[in-house]
Amino acid sequence: MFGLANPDTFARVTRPLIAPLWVIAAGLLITGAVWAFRVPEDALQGDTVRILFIHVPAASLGLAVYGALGLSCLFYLIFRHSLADAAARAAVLPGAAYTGLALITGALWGQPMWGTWWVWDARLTSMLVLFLLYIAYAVLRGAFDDEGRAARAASVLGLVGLINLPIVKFSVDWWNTLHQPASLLRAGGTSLDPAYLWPLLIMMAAYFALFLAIWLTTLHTEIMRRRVLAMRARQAREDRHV
Amino acid sequence: MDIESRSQHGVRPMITLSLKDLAVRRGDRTLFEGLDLDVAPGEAVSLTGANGAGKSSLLRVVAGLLAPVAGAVRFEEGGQALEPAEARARHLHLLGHQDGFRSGRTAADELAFQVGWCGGTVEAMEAAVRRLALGALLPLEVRRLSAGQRRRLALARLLAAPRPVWLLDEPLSPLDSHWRAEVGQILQAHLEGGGMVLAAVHDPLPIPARTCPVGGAA
Amino acid sequence: MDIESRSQHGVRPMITLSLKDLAVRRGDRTLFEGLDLDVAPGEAVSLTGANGAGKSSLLRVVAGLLAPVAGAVRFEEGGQALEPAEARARHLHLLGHQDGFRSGRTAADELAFQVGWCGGTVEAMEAAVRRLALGALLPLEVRRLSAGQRRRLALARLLAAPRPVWLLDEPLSPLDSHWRAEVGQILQAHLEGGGMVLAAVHDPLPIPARTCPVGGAA
Amino acid sequence: MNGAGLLLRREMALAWNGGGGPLLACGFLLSLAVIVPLGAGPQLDQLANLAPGLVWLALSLASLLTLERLFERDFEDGTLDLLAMGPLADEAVVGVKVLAHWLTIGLPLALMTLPVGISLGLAPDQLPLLAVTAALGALAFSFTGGLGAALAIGARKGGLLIAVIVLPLFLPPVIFGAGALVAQADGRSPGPALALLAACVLVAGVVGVLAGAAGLRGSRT
Amino acid sequence: MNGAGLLLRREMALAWNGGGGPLLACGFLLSLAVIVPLGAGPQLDQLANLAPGLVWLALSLASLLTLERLFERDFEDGTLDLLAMGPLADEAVVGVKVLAHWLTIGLPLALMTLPVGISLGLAPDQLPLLAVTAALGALAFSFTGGLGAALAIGARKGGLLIAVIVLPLFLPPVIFGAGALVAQADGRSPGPALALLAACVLVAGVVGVLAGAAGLRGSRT
Ligand code: HEM
Ligand SMILES: Nc1ncnc2c1ncn2[C@@H]1O[C@H](COP(=O)(O)OP(=O)(O)OP(=O)(O)O)[C@@H](O)[C@H]1O
Ligand SMILES: Nc1ncnc2c1ncn2[C@@H]1O[C@H](COP(=O)(O)OP(=O)(O)OP(=O)(O)O)[C@@H](O)[C@H]1O
Ligand SMILES: [Mg+2]
Ligand SMILES: [Mg+2]
Repeated sequence: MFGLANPDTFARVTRPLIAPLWVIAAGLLITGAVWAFRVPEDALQGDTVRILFIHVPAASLGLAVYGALGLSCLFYLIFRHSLADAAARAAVLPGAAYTGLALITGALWGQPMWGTWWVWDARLTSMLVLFLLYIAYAVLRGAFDDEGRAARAASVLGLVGLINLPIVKFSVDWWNTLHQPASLLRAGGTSLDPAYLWPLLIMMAAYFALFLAIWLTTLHTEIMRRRVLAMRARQAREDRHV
Repeated sequence: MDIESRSQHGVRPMITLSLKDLAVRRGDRTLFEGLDLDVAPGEAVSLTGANGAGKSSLLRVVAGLLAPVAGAVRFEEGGQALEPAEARARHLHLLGHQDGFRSGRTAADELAFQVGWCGGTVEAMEAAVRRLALGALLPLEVRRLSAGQRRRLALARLLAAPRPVWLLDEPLSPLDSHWRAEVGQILQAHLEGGGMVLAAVHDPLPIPARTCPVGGAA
Repeated sequence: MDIESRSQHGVRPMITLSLKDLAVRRGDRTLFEGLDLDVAPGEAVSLTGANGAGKSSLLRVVAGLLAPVAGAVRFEEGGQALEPAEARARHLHLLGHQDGFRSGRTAADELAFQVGWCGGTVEAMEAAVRRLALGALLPLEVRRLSAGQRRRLALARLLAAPRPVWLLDEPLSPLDSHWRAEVGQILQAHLEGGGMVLAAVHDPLPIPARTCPVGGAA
Repeated sequence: MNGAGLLLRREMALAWNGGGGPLLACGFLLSLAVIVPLGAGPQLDQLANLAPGLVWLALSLASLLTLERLFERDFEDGTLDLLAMGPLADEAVVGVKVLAHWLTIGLPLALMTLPVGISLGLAPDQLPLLAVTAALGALAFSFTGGLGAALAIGARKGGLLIAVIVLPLFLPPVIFGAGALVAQADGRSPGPALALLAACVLVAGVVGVLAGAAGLRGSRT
Repeated sequence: MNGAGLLLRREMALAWNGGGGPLLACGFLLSLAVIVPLGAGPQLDQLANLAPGLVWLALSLASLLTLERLFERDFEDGTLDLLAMGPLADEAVVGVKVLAHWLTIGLPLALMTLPVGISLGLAPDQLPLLAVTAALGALAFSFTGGLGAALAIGARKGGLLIAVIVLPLFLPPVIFGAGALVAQADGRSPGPALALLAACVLVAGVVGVLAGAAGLRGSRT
């Protein structure tokens, strides 16, 4: 496990995974999307039920990716390992995109279902907070010209943001809100109709694979960039010595 | 000075300081590497070197305000290593270019805060004010003080809150010849009380001091 | 240097400066009275005096940033008196402790603004950067510069925007010995080009200079 | 006086004599009380629905506006170095500075919400709740603000950065604070919202102090 | 580049990179656009009556908040001395700094009033008038704010002083600016109010620059 903390080992082990991941993500996305269009209309929700297949995986992955970001930050703060910082940074874009997608599709769904785009209840607010936290992390990470300082400050914020995750997750149980309570992942097994469950699970897997593909690709680019910088620095030192 | 009175307004704890194989980096430049230095009670060391060599950075490292990339700073009291945070909070004074005075407040307010913060007593502060002839300046806003007056105000903290290790960044440069001599005497008295002085300088100190060259050229 | 090339990157207008019966007061204290001083092109004057004597204040009076309570500052160009505001805007450089650099901006940005504001050209600025070996420092934020590096950055303005009268407040104190000598040469060249230097100092300037004692003791 | 007392006194003196922050912030709140009803004209009673949200919005902004300088000046003039060499740990330094901010800005602002509430047509029996929640909320704002200001020390675009960091953390107290008032107005118990607000304050306190101290340490480079 | 251009560029760069003032101020305005209608809920049409007053209040506050430091930093770090030794007279220095403030803060804020106006339910045909009056008003605010900031240089309680000096001067533009919108909404001609607003800008410009320069000169002691 800790062998992977070496950037070179990490690059070597994960390199072969990247291309397959992109292919898997694309395949799952297409399968899931086609399937989602062929499920029967819901008795209550009609056609809008199809938003489910975009909304739920986006929301779940938005949360999960922040978890990965927060843990990377923790890892960075403990071990001061720059790979952890890079991992956190690489999670921002997909995470924020998923969260933003969940917010938008949720609002679109809310209009027909609840008669309003938005309410300030616990689930929706905490999800908005999650989105803003992604942005805050990214802005803070870019706000210093000293890399170490930027990484440290941003990691502290990323870690602080972890508090928000259980709030988003359990907001529907702790407070009565307009939002649907958990039906998929809950004590006592799922309560979702299998007709919806399977395409949903496939979409989940697709979003997850897509995230992994983006994450690893970004990390690899970053490792390469650092190698080039290090090489240039070495070159400059040697030039000075001769 | 007998030990009794020294514990009152002098420097009691006999601290030694040792820097081992220190390397300091700023941005992507290593300022210096492999710096070793031991300072015993009663010793003064002048840090010399070109502009940008890393003298001020070294003082910040010793003060624990900047982390070295290699090596360590050790404080010992009676053979026993002190916690760095403890040493910083109780045994060090750092006097840099940025003296922490808020320019819009009066010298009296600022000095009282600094002395109190560093654990000095009101009596010691009054003695320091007399020693450094600051009386007439106390009601002025700090921004109105001349460069030398402001430096004297900053030095008053060191006198009023006795701590053994003084880290000074070009302490004498804005002072006139009279006050250079006076501050020289103050430094001398500090050393005689078992204190230590580590000073980044471009001109020699007016007291006997070892020289420690820092870094290469800028 | 012939007159042609001097007009390009040297000091052209032959300005003389005379202070007549000057009295300066700060707060309710008169710092000095009856100060007379004439400075001709090519002359350097060191202002000496105790801390708080009024050297920095005198420089501000000459720069027109502080009004004297009595007496006058006169600039003459070819026997003709110049408007004080005109002289200030075109013929003077003041380099004080507060150098007008914003600590969070890069040295390059700040220097470019200061030089442009004082009427210097980009080429002259580049020459000044080379002369003062600032190239590697330009991308850094000003707050990261060492004390001596920052002073060199401030001096670059004087080189890049040629003006005859240089008012300097302790210009050499943060510089190392190498740069003290270099800046001495720069001052010398400025004088040879018909410029004038009025410098408040505690240590003698590295160029031949008349001494003008200011005020009494603090 | 001990270190904490000294620092608290200094911070409060600086707040009052330095930037005029408290009065500016209060004036900001008060002007809301004057101008919004003027604009509303005769429909003042409908304004009351807006009142909780408006007051809380104004309160959070007023707190935010005074935060930029919480550490920045100290960083620039070397005070942070001095503070590091004194008796208090970084956590305590952050705590005391935040407390001073609350005492000089938060509490006056909380008081100021009363006239604002009245002029926005809030029912008089809501005012005690408004005062309590505002005081609590301002404390949460000060803590989170301290966190943001400490993390942003020495950064480019300091003020904006603090706003971006702090915005997500400001949302929960605003929601619960306004929520308590709305609940009371609707005849429900404000208790749950109040409890959540208190929880926000607690979490903000712990996290703000710890993360703020980490920010302080990080600024030493 | 000439002196005025240089100074303008520097001021604008500082505004954008230094404090993040513009974005903070715009965010402040925008948050109003988001939160007030949310709070109002279904009574959105009644909100339209409030809209002119609210928008102008927000505009004036957002301008004021960014003014405190217009000269203070320059004073402290010696930039004002440098500025005095350059090609521009004090009046021009004040004028350029105020102009930069308007360009970096006033104009973006004026633009920002459009979404705010829309979300507050202002009629779409009022938007052009809103944009024009807001831009004019922001200019008046910048001038009066510059005056206050210059007079307060180096004074203790600087911010407070500025607010006290400047707040009453902020009122006329607010009244005429909101008045123009109200007049248009009522089917009357906004012309007179607009003319008065323009007069305010002119007076603020002349007085602001002259008194501001006097403030600069006064700071040199
Ligand atoms: C902007 C508004 C909305 C936001 C921010 C939002 C956010 C979320 C979040 C965070 C989850 C949890 C995902 C997880 O636990 O892994 C979720 C799940 C879900 N949302 Fe939404 N949502 C919104 C609107 C809606 C609407 C309008 C509906 C439909 C009426 C809806 C239906 C669902 C469903 C069915 C789930 C899955 C619950 C489960 O099985 O655990 N959401 N949403
Ligand atoms: N973030 C940074 N990136 C790059 N270089 C930096 C950074 N911070 C500081 N430096 C450089 O590190 C060096 C620090 O110098 P320091 O202030 O310790 O020098 P010094 O020996 O005290 O010089 P002086 O005699 O001029 O005071 C300078 O060359 C400075 O430019
Ligand atoms: N508003 C004021 N009220 C009273 N005294 C003042 C005021 N402003 C300045 N002073 C005093 O005027 C004197 C100004 O000194 P100035 O800075 O000119 O001295 P200097 O000769 O440059 O000294 P140094 O060698 O220390 O730089 C100082 O004694 C200062 O305390
Ligand atoms: Mg130094
Ligand atoms: Mg002086």
